[in-house]
Amino acid sequence: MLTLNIALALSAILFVIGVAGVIVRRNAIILFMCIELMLNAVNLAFVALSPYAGIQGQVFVFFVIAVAAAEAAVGLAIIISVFRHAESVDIKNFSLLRW
Amino acid sequence: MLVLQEVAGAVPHNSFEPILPGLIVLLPLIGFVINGIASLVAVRDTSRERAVSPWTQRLPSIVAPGVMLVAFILAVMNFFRMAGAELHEPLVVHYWSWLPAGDLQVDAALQLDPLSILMTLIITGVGMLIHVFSVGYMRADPGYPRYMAYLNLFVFFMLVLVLGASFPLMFVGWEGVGLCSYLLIGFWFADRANADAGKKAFIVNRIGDFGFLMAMMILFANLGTLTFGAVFAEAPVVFAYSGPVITAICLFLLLGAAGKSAQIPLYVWLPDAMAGPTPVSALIHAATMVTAGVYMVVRSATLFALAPSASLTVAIVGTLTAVFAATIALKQWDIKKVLAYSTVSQLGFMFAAVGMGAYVAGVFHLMTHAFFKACLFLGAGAVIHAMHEGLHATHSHADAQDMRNMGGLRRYLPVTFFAMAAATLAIAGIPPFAGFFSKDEVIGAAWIGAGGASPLSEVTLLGIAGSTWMTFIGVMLSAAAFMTAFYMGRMMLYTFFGPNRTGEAERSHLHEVGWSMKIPLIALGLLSVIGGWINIDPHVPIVEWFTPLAIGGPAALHDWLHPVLVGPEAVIAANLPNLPEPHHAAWGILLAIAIGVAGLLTAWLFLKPDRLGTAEAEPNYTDTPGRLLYNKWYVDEIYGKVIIGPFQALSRGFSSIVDRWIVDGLVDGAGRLMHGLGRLGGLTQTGQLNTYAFILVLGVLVVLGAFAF
Amino acid sequence: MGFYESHWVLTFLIFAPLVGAGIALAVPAKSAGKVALWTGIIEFLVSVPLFWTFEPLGPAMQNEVAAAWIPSWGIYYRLGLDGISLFMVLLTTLLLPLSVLGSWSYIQDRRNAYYAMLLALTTGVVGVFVAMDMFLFYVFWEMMLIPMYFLIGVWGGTERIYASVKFFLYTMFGSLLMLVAILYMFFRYQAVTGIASFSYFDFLQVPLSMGEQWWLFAAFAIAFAVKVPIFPFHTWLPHAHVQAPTAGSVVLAGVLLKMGTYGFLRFALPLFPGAATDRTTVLLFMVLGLFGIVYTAMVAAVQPNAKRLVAYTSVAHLGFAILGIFAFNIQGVQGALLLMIGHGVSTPMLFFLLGMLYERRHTYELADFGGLAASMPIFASMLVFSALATIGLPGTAGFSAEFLVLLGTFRAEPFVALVAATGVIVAAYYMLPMVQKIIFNSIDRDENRNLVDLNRREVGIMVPLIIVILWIGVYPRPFLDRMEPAVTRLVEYMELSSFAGPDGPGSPADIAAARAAAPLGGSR
Amino acid sequence: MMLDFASQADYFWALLPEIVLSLAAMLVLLVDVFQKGNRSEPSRPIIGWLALAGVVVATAANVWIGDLTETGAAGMVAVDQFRIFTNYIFLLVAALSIMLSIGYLERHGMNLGEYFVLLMFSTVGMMLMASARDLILLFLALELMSVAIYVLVGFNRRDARSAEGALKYFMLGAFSSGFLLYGIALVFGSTGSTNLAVIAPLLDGGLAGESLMFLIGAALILTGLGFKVAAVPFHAWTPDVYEGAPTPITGFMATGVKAAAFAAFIRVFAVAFEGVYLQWASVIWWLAVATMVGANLVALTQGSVKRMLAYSSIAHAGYLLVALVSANSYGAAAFLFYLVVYTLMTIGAFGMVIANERGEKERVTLQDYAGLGWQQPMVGAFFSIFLISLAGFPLTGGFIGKVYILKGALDSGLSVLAVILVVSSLVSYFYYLRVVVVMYMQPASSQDAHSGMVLSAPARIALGVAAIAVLVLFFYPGPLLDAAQHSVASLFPDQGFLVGRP
Amino acid sequence: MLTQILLICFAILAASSALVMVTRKNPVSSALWLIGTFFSLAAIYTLLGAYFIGVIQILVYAGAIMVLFLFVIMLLNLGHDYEPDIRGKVWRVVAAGSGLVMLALLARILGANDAPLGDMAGPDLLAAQIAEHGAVGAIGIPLFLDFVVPLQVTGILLLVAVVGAVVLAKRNV
Repeated sequence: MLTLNIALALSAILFVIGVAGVIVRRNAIILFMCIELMLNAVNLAFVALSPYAGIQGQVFVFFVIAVAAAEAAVGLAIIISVFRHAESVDIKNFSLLRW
Repeated sequence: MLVLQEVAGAVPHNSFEPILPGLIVLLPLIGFVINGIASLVAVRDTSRERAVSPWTQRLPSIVAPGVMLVAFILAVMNFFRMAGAELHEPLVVHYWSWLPAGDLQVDAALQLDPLSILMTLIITGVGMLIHVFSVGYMRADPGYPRYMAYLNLFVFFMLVLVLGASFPLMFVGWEGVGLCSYLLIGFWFADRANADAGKKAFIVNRIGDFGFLMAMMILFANLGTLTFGAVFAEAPVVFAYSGPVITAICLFLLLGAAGKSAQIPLYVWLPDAMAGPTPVSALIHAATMVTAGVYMVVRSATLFALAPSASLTVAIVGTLTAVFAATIALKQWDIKKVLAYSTVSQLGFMFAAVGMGAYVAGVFHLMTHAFFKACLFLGAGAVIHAMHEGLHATHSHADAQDMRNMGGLRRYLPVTFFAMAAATLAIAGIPPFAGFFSKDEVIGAAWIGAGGASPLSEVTLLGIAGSTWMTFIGVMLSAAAFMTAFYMGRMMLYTFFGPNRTGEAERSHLHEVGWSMKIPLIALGLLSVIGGWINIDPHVPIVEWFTPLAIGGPAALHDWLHPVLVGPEAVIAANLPNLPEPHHAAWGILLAIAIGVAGLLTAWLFLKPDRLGTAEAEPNYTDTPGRLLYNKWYVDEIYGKVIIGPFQALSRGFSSIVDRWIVDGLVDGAGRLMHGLGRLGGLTQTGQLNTYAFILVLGVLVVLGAFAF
Repeated sequence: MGFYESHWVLTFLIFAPLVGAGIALAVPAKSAGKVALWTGIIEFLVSVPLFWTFEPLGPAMQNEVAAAWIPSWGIYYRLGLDGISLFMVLLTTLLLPLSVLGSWSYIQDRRNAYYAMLLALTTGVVGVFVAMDMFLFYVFWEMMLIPMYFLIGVWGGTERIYASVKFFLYTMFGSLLMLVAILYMFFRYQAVTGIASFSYFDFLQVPLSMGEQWWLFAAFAIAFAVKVPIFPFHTWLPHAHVQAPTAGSVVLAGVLLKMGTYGFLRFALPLFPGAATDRTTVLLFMVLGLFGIVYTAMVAAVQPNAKRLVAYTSVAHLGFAILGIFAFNIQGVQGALLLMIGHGVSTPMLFFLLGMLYERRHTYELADFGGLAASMPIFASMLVFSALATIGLPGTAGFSAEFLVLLGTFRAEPFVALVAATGVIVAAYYMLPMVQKIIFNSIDRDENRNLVDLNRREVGIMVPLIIVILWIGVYPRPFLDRMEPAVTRLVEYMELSSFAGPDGPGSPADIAAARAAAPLGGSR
Repeated sequence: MMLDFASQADYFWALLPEIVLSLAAMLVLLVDVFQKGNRSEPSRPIIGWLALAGVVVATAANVWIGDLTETGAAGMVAVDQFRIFTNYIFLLVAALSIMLSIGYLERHGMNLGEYFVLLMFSTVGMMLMASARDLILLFLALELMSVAIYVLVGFNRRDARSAEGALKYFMLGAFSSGFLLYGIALVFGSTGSTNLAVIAPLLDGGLAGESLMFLIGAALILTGLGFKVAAVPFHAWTPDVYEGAPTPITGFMATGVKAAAFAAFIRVFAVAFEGVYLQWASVIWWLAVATMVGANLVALTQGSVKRMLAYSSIAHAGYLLVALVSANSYGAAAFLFYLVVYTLMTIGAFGMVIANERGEKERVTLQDYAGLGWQQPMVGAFFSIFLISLAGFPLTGGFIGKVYILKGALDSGLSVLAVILVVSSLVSYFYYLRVVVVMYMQPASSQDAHSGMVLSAPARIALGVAAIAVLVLFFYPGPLLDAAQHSVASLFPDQGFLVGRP
Repeated sequence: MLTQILLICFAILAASSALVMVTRKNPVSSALWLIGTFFSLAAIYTLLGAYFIGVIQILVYAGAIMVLFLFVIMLLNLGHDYEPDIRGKVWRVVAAGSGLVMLALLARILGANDAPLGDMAGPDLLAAQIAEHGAVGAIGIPLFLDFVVPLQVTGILLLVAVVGAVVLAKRNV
């Protein structure tokens, strides 16, 4: 169980680091990287739990990686698209829409 | 119209068969409708700047007095029928069921009994004379048809008031006459003061009506009925003698009566009501409407007999009013104001009488007062009419009603002078004029009570014994009677004696009024002389000397009204079996005569009409009592400051502060609060991703916390 | 079954205006008024025989129908007519053609839509008065808000938007709470019987604990109190009246406000007799009614705007109606009903007159008038008449009603009646100055000198109202007779069901017993 | 036909509508690509119609699977009436959105076939999400739906606002799916399964209420789904994204995404996690309150009709949350009924926003609507109908829907929540009415302020149908009510319709 | 025991490089540190017995996704002219605070010794499966049998991603 706890603890820590990064960073790309970090944290949880809860955990990780790839493609395309308008990826420049 | 005749008590049967009693009431209403149409047509013509159709002016001259004449004839016929018939119970003529709701059953029904017939006679008789007078007095006025319509309507409501067989129906007339009074006071509405006076009369009357309403509510709640017959039959059974409920009822009735009959504290409207045309003052504000309160107390005599302390209150209120108003009348210059306060004062006499249980005396004084005061008012009208013509000829703006502008008019208006002189002697209580007998009965009742022979003698009010109160009443009424004689003498002196104070040019235009006005004057003057002879009591010392003059037998009015007063007498007999026999003392009568003569003499000796200047020349009163009296004890001002002002300020405060900012403010404030909260909430939408992420995380934390704990 | 024995007459009265509205939208603008007028006349003529075909001593509910609408929820097209709703319906149909006539020259823009709205409004109002299915009732109750909202908001004065939104939201505030209460009742009934039903007659059967009754009564009462309106929920009314076009004010004062008092009589009281007859409730409502009578009357007296003044007087009058209703005796309730009718003709008369004035002078400010009796005598007579009817002069409808209310109230709560009776004083205090400022005094403005007096059409509007006012004032018996059985049933029902049985006042057992002893009618 | 998911082949039948729609989408993609070849030019109109045809065929397939039943072990996808019903909703959403888009895309110069393809794939995602009985499938379907919509939101590449909206939606969407995923992981860890049919019985013992891992997992799933339904406080993205997105997509998101997420909500929480009702109900209770009150309050202050409608859709999520927290068959049926009405009226309302747009410029401030009601009577009337329905006023389906939700809430004893719903919707009347006020009671800026209104024929049809349907659903709601009740019967087999929750 | 020591080492490595990633100003160095985390995670996966996932992690994440990130950073020329993009002190405190609170909440999972709700197979079964089917087969068999539907959905998802990325990112409209 120690292994599991270490892995889960690490998973939580990474997740929280990701969350904190999303709150504190303004660069869209780094923001996105933080989100990727969160997904990895979840993956770690899945893998850590799979010895106890079943092999589906690892299958799930497989899907998550696929989703992450798809999101990366679309997300980076969006960032490029935004960059074309604002010449910047700093989200503080993106507040046309507010209040 | 379907007339269902029913006899209120089963046995024994009345043999009285009335003649078209409904028509008496209906005729003035028909007159109102016809004249009303004429008036609308006339005013419409005027507003379209067309010539006014002549018939609209001619028709009312025939219709208005015509219906009154027919009604009077009918009333007389009924009177004689009743006089010749056996009448054990009041005869009630039912027409239709008016307000049937649950156990409340109020019918549109007329009650014919000696009292109501007597009142009908006075109303239609005096009313007819005044209508005739009005034809001459008002014919030139552009609003003439409207005036006649109102006058007819007034008579209709007045008849409903006296003939109605239940309290609610009486209330219909009660309010109706108030309405007509309002309309007629404000007849010349273009002048703001007149409209204000009408409004004041209506509102003050409404305060009285409130009392009437309350009395009806209490009666109904306790008795389950409001028809006279049932109420007076059951009241002695249901209510304890002198109990709180019946006292409350009677006090509320008193409030109602005080409003209508201009008693303290609600008398203030009547002097202002003189803003109306003078015949109106004669009919409504002297002869009929204002006496409705007296009529009501007499009608409810059974109730008042059950509530002696309330009765005593009525008497005291009347007495105070009599004295108070008389003091004011001493110093007025406006001839109509003098008569107005005189009316208030005389009404006080009537109240004192009916309060003391001297119902017949009250009604008697009511009747004689109707004669002589109507005569005085019509005379004043004739004077004013003449003065107007005089002043009009020179376009003078002097006041046609101010006695200081008159003087010596007996040379120009002899008929008026003699009629008014007769009425003055009557009101001053000089025998054998009408007022002597009635006023004497009133004051006599006080002396009898002071001697302990009145049901009120045993009552204690405010810790003072009833007989003491009665003494007080006697003294005060005597003082009032003295003042009455004095100010009437003053009025006659200043108006008809001394040098004429109108200018030369005006003087040539002063002349006696036409026949249509003269005839009523003469008739009323005559009635002022002989009116008192129908109730000459041969058992009273001194008065007995006049027995030969008696009309309809000795003490005819007493006998006539006796059936109406069986109820209160029974109450008193049941509750105060040991009441001593009333004893009339000769000194009282002598005192009364002496006071009347003294009052007139004082005026004659001390007032110098020769030295009086015109209204412009004569300085205002400078001495404190004079100012105080001339300004009516400043009661209007006090009411304004103490009641009306604060009430209006309160209303304005309610409107502009409470309703606007608190009640509505809360509603709008709720809306604004919502908006504010919304704006505040909208501030979180910074457009910054980090903010949004943070809000989301906060939400996650809250949800996590909620789940994990 | 003849037309007048079946529900078809009610159905016709509900939907004929709607059809008329459709036609009014379709025809050219200049004939929209005619369409509306004819619809109104037909509507009125069709409704008049109800006065005679209604059998006062017949079944409690007449002209009934129950056709499935949403059967799975137990929602039916369920109508019924009794002595209480009969006059409300007649009042509505009477005012419809008159308000069309009153708009004849007043409304110049967008007539199609205007008349369509006016007609649609009538549909909703009639529906409210005859619906015996709570869901149907609620639908009608709400649906009439929309036309009224547009009438005020589109054809109103300068602050029309504020007024219309306030009217709408305020009314909604109350009714939404009522909706929750209705649904709660629905569930309680379902829980007890297993049957889904929105029928009013079924709702009467729901056994409710006192606790439940309190909340539900409060929800219903607020909805109706806003509508009546009872102090302190009245502040929307002056705004709405001042801004509304004449016909809007007429319908608003004439029938919309009556929906509130009607709601009390029909729903809030019989459904929750325990809470309604509780002394606290009774005193609360009576005191609020007194506030209406005295406080709003005082506020009315100092209004500079004639329409605003009359609006406040409505609050004062309906305060009397509230007193009568909560007196729970025959005089009180009959008086309240009579007052609803009387106020439903006298106040519209005032509004018509003020509207006619507005057409000539384009103002409602009292200060702009004065001395009109000289230039507009017929108008002046009418105004005096309507003012007197408003202050309850004997011989007019107002007196018969207020008198009965006062008698009834005194029996229930003497001291309340004492204060209420001062209403007769303050009524004069607010009404007479208004009359004086408009038609008396001297003409001090040249615009007022040459005003044209009322024309035939305008007089024609007045005549039916005058007839009704005098009729009720002089011979109210036909009205009283027709409402008495229904009122008696209601009063008995309230008495029996609030009787303190072993389980305390208003317990389910009492209500059930009352229901058996004094059925409020309705076939299931 | 009886399905047994022991044989994987049966998934083909079970997923027939989704498969049909996916194939149709691919077909549209191919047609578009081959038609254009190498050129850069707008797509032909046929593409839109083709997409619509695809939706219609998928609808037919949905009809066909209507009488399928399953046996044996519970599979990945549910085959029940609830799913059929929600599928209809998604297909309706897709069809209406496509019809509204057909003219819109040309006007805004972004007429690309990919738009319809993505829209259809997104619909597939929604359908799968509503049918998923496995958390893995749920997650993937959610991502499928979302990824397509991220793109669609940013589809108007000439518009910086569109791109900004896409970025915000994407970032926050990915962020929140991280939470969802973490939640799934924890639930999986504590139960050993991701299949809801397997998990549900495990929770009945009462142990689940003490298992922190499970509860935290459930909480995180709740936040993930809460984000998609835009419940306060997970709503912050909604106004910005709805405002930035092309209007037909805004309508699509406001209805489809929300419906899918709610369907998942029902499946996961009301059905599968019913054993821990006490734990999640109070949280959703508060979420519902915050959503209804917060959104309605903020909506009051909006000057842009589009943004106001965005807040309005958040508020409606609050009403639906009430249905969710009722967690009884009434609530679920109310939820389905409300979704249908909500879809019609919301898409209708956004359609009216489209109608008022001209050329490139979006005219969405309130003042742009002044006098509209008189100059364009039909548009005014339709918009009024939709707004009145959104407000939940009688004579429209919105009223029946709201009544239904209230019934569900009262049935579960949630009287206070019902009152809050009612009071907050009172607030909403104000801003819905304000549009009506502006349309009818304020004068237009000029006589021809609204004369150039262009709306494509399909859009007109869509709006007309929606408006009529909204009315019909008031006057004749019976069949749909029955269908909704019938559809949830299998979700709550032990609940009748007449007995409230104790 | 060795496994656990290694595990702790890699865990510290992963966590610290993640922390560094979040705090680097330069996007490129952030990306590189992230790759460091990913590598550490791959090692941890291997230690936990998920060999196939470990490989995939390196191939897809570190190999494909992160390269894409770096590619975009280069494309947008963010490697040089980057501006400091970390928010101010308040935000940092807020982020750290809420992070710590969340960590505290999540950490409750570790402290609580919940009884698992379902039947738990245990590590032995996993090992047996891997032994039977090989590291790829152990995942592949359920992937293509039980999870065929998600697999297909993943396919569609990737298609959507491709279409979407092309639509958004291509230069000409």
